[in-house]
Amino acid sequence: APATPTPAAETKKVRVALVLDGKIDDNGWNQAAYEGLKEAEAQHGVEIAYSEEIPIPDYEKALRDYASQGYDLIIAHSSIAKEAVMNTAKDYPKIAFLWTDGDETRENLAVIRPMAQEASYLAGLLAGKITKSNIVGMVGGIDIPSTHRSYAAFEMGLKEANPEAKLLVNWVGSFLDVAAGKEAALSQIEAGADVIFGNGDGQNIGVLQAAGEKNVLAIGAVRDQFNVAPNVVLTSVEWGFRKGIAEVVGDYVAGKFSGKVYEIGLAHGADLSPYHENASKIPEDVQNLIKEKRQQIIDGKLSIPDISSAQ
Amino acid sequence: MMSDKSPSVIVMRGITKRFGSVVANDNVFFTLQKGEIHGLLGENGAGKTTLMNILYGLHQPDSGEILINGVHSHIKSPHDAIARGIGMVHQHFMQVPTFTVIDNVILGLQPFYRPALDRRHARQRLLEIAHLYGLSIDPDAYIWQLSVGDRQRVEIIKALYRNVRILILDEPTSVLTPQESEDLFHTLRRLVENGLSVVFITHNLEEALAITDRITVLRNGKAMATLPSVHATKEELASLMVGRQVLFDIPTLDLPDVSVNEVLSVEKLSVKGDRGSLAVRTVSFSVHQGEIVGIAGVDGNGQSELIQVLAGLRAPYEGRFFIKGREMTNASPREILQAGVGYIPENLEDALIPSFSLLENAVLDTHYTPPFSRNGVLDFRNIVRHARALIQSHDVRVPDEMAKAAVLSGGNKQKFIVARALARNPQLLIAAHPTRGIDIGAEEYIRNLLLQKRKEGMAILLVSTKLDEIMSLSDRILVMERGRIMGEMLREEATIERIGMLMAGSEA
Amino acid sequence: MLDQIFSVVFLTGFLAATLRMATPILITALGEMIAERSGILNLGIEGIMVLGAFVGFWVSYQSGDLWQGFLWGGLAGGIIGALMGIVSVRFHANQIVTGLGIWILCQGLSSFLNRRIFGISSVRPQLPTLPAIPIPGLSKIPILGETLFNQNIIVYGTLLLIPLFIYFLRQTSWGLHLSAVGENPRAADAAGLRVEWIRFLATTFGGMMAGWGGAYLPIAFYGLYTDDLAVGRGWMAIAVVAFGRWSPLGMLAGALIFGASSALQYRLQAMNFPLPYQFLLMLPFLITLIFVVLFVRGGGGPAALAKPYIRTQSE
Amino acid sequence: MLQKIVLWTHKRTSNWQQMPDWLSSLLVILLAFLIGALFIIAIGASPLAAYGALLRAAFGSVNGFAETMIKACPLLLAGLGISLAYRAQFWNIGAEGQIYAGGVCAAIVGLYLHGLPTFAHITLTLLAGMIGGALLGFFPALFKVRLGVNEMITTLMLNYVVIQVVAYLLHGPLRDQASGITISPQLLKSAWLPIVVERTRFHLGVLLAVGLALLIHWFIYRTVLGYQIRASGENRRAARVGGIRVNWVIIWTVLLSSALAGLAGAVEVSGVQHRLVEDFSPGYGYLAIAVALLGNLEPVRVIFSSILFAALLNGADAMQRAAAVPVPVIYVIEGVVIVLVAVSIFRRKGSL
Ligand SMILES: Nc1ncnc2c1ncn2[C@@H]1O[C@H](COP(=O)(O)OP(=O)(O)OP(=O)(O)O)[C@@H](O)[C@H]1O
Ligand SMILES: Nc1ncnc2c1ncn2[C@@H]1O[C@H](COP(=O)(O)OP(=O)(O)OP(=O)(O)O)[C@@H](O)[C@H]1O
Ligand SMILES: [Mg+2]
Ligand SMILES: [Mg+2]
Repeated sequence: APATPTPAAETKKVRVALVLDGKIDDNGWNQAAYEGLKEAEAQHGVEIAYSEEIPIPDYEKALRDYASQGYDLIIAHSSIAKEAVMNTAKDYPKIAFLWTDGDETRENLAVIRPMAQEASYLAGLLAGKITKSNIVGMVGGIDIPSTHRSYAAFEMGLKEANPEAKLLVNWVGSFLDVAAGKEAALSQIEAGADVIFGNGDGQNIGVLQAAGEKNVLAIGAVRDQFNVAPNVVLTSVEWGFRKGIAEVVGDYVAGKFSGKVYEIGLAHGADLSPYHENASKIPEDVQNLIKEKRQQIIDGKLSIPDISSAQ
Repeated sequence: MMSDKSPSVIVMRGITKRFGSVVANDNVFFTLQKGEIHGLLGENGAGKTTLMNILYGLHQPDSGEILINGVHSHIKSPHDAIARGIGMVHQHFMQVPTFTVIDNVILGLQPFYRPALDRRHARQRLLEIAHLYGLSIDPDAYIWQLSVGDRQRVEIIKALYRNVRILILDEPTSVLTPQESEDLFHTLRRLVENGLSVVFITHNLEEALAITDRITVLRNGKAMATLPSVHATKEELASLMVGRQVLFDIPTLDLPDVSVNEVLSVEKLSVKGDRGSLAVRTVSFSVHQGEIVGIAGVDGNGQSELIQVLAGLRAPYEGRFFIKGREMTNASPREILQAGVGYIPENLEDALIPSFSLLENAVLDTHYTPPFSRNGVLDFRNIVRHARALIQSHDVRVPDEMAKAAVLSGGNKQKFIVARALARNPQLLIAAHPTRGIDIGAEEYIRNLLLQKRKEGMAILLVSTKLDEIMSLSDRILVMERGRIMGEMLREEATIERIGMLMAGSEA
Repeated sequence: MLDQIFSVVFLTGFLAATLRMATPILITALGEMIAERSGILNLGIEGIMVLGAFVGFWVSYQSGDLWQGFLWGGLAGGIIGALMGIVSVRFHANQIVTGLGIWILCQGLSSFLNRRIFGISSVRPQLPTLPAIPIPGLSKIPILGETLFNQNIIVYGTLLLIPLFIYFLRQTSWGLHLSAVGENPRAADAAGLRVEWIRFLATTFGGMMAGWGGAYLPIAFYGLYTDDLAVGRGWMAIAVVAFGRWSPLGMLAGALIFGASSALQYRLQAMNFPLPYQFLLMLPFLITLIFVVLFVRGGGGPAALAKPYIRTQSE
Repeated sequence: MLQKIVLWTHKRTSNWQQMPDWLSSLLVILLAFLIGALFIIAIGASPLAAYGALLRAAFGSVNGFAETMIKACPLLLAGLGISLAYRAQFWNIGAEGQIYAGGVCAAIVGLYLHGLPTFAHITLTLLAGMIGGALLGFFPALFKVRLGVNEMITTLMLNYVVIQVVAYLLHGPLRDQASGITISPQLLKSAWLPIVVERTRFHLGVLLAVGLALLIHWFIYRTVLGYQIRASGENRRAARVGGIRVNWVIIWTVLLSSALAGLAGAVEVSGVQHRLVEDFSPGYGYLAIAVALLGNLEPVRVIFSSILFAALLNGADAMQRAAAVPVPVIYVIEGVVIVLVAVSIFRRKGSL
């Protein structure tokens, strides 16, 4: 389409900017996007810039600032900055925008939808099969669509694998509060949970740490969080922002950008992380089950519903 | 008596201190000799407090020098002053209200490296000092529980406990009853016998003549003269202070105008004090139109609580009171003021907003009524006019009406407050210590004014610790002791002895 | 649900969590109380805790010695406290503004240092934390033993500080001077106390305690540093000081109530308590609020709190 | 040793106290930026580029200035409210919560009151915000006056409570069902504050805030209640002696104060966001405390301090994009500037 922005000439480097409402070292959501940006820089040789900790009232200003500086592709990594993204994209039709986890597109505005429900469902299967106490815990950050999606699919997998299993749910109200994550996980462990799913960002470190200390199996999220507690982390539900962002930037550089929805699912990096040293803790048949279901999803034989709204 | 050969323990030479445009001390020369009581006299705002604050390190002089025992001394802070044996009892006490007497006394004494407190030892020493100088005090009482007289004693004990050799007292007697003043003088005499030197600031000329050895008079920041007390006369001092002749006639009172119009009537009123016990016990009395009723008594015998209730500032425990026949027992201060009452509180701090200009302070109790405001908006034209009138008519010494109340000298604050209360033209005036801290000129003026207002029909309830004031102004005198009215008498029946007996608690 | 609440595991875990969460707040609050008693309101302690947490973690990590880290966390806090002291005491700067500035400054500084030193990596460096030291015999008592007598040494130390502070305030001249300076600096000055110096020291000490309160988090419990490790605990400490009406015992109660209601909140969620989780999250603040309204009345704190003292200026 | 340092600053700074005000303030602010420059150099960026970007972003263009002003707007409104409360010695640190309460109430009216003409709808929306803020301020005021409960704790605790309530509303009742994300639907167009300067976000609320500042200046110094607020704060006992109903005055002051903070939230929602989102106030309520105090609680000066803060925040933010100064360094610079500005403004006079 003619209105689709065209990539700059070969000689000029493509400039990509990223606007974040948190810090690039938050261990989760923002860090994943930042790493995606870095990966794009490495893979596609683009020039990058970023702004951190842009509160919602200032989000539009930051986007416009990059737009007026002539950046080619501007990434808004916040689902609630809707006004800011839509207004700016409208006023700068020649510039490409990417809105991660957004809910609306334009010709020059693409959206990444992380299909975390797929990996989360697999994680739920794993938890259901591996729990001995039949009590499984989920500690979430804030109940926003992306975490909720993950939570709902996890519960679905859990119930499917083990109808007896009970799911304890804690939301700590923050994506950053390590302390709160740890306290919440400890309270679930006291209540008998023997597998804990940490569903969020920075606060997950606390969750996994608690599991590590109490020797309770755990599942991480957003990125591969094995390192936080190598003795207990079986796998992590990766959201694939890192790969997803790099992929969109790659499309742009290749002139293939369009205002579409990028569904980042199992095949695009929104996958379960490797089991690392803990593979031995997962029985062969469980591993096979997961492998099987994973393939079914990739092949389109099994579809996991996206339940992203909180009740 | 002192011989002139006594060595000077303090020499202040050429001291000048300015506050903005005000010259508080102007090239002042002042000496204090060993073993003397040196009176410092002067009108309100003459610079007495400022001069002594400089000696105590609270202010730095703009120019001039200080010699202590012949040695040049730079006194940077009270800490320095204390280290050099100087103690000061301030016009406003320097105490921590939430501490006990002992803790206030030992404050700052213990060396840094020995922090553990030995209160037992301190109590013993405190009681010894108190006994030696005839100062009675409860060491374990909290300061906020004490009467002014008690607090004054605490200040003196504090200084003595620090082994001061030089004691400065800023208007110590303005808050004391004659008996308490007498006790204080005994104490001071004992101090000088022990080789201490005392600076004594007062507005009471008789007192000054009686107790001091020498007197220095300040006027407008300048030292007018220093003279031996034996040779001085009241008239001479007064004219040095004021620059004109002052009359000391007690104005003659016409016969009490026994009006039937009762303005204030108090019925079996009981009030709880801050300590929770009854401070006023079933008190009944009345004040009529054109009558001054004086309440005599040692400070702390329930007078404060009584007038606080009458002003609506404290809830009564039992009993009732009426103003012009209307019950006002639980009325708010506003309602009482609006019923035609003027109020001069016993603490000046309770009557002024320090950071407000005099302009704004002038209407503190009337700003919400016409002509000073209309529909909730202040009318500054009228306020300015009013404030200027107050300042001029009562000779309040300030640069202008825009000056902040905080910078006024103690006496000028008091004059301003009295002026404001009278300007309301109240039908009932509740006046606590109206001439406290005021110089002789202004005192005479205020007393005359009260008498004139009485003649015009104002009812006045006068609380004062000055017996002469009570006796010269009141038509009727009530004596309060431990919350009770011990006796009531007409002016003709009153004698110092009789009142004194009642104040001491024995039925006359 | 009730049987869950009264189970031994629940109670033990609940009480232990209460103490664990109360401790850093209490350490910080005790220091802030000293500063406030001298008349200095330091609103920057939230930031100082963060800095203390970072420095504590960093030094422990470099030296491999948790105690060195703890020490330096406090010292870093003390330096910032001293800065607050100089600015507000010597220059009479408004304490509230200065405190807010220091809060922002310390947040930035910690995050700046963290990135410089540890970079932005997906692997957070971690430390072993202080071990719990069971007190022989006592720690075997059911429920209470596990709670009170099986904690790390900083928790014991903080509890021991309470009687120490009470003694300090009531029975030493230092305590007396401190309160005098905060109640009536003019009187304290007239009594020969060095008002500015005492306030400066008290604020420095307050900063140091806040640094320790912050350092507690990585060293005693989390074993790592993130910029948000301390979130909100400094503000809570300020509230706890007022809650306890500037007295150590009252503050202990305040910190425990907050700790307990936080611990309860997590556990109610873990029982799938039927209430939107946002209402459970606000529970600790709501309970604190209710306690304050019901039980903590009157007493506005030191009379000269947050008021600069200028000798030559009449008030 | 420490004592020596303190004595040293004593000596050094006594000359400094003789300097004219403007000169020393300027020097202090320069010093703050110098300290900031050290950090900028340390991360390998250029201080000149960074500070250039700061100034340009804050004042360098119509749009930049407009952005500065719309940021100043909530700071100014909440700052005015705080000024009033602090004048009465009511230590309100609950402006943040009051902003949120105001935002929620404004959003509800802006979302659900259909069929109103623009003027009426905007007025009602802002009014709702004020009522929301005032409601939240009312209880701490009442508890303080009736029971003597410390207002610092109550207002602070309510901040946390309100923010959770907002989170709950955005997850449940107020959530935009059509959208996959936790935001409310857009307010009806009739509830949007009109844009005053074309092609910027400069909305009417900014002018309203400045006008209110002037009005409040008049109110404090020229009206009976203003007089009573100042008197009650400066000397409670004397105010009572003068017949002022201090408790009554404090309650009204706090209502006004928190209504202004609520208005700040309403203006942010109906002027900038046009919907309710979580975190729509990134701590305006706390910054406004500094704004109010740096303006010495004088409404007209609060205008300037709010613009100063907004410029600093905006400009600092732009340094990220123009000079790649990372956010921690920006915080350091902001913190140093706030502390040193406090020093330069208050060093002569006691504050409050
Ligand atoms: N801190 C200050 N700032 C400004 N002016 C002051 C200050 N202290 C005193 N003054 C002014 O200096 C003058 C002298 O005041 P001072 O208090 O020494 O008088 P005083 O002789 O003690 O009067 P009084 O008998 O009323 O106590 C007065 O005009 C007073 O207004
Ligand atoms: N400070 C004031 N300034 C102006 N008008 C006031 C003031 N206080 C009260 N009013 C007016 O008087 C009316 C009565 O007020 P309110 O009922 O609070 O008085 P109150 O009960 O006597 O107060 P309190 O018992 O606290 O002294 C108010 O509605 C108001 O119109
Ligand atoms: Mg005097
Ligand atoms: Mg009433």
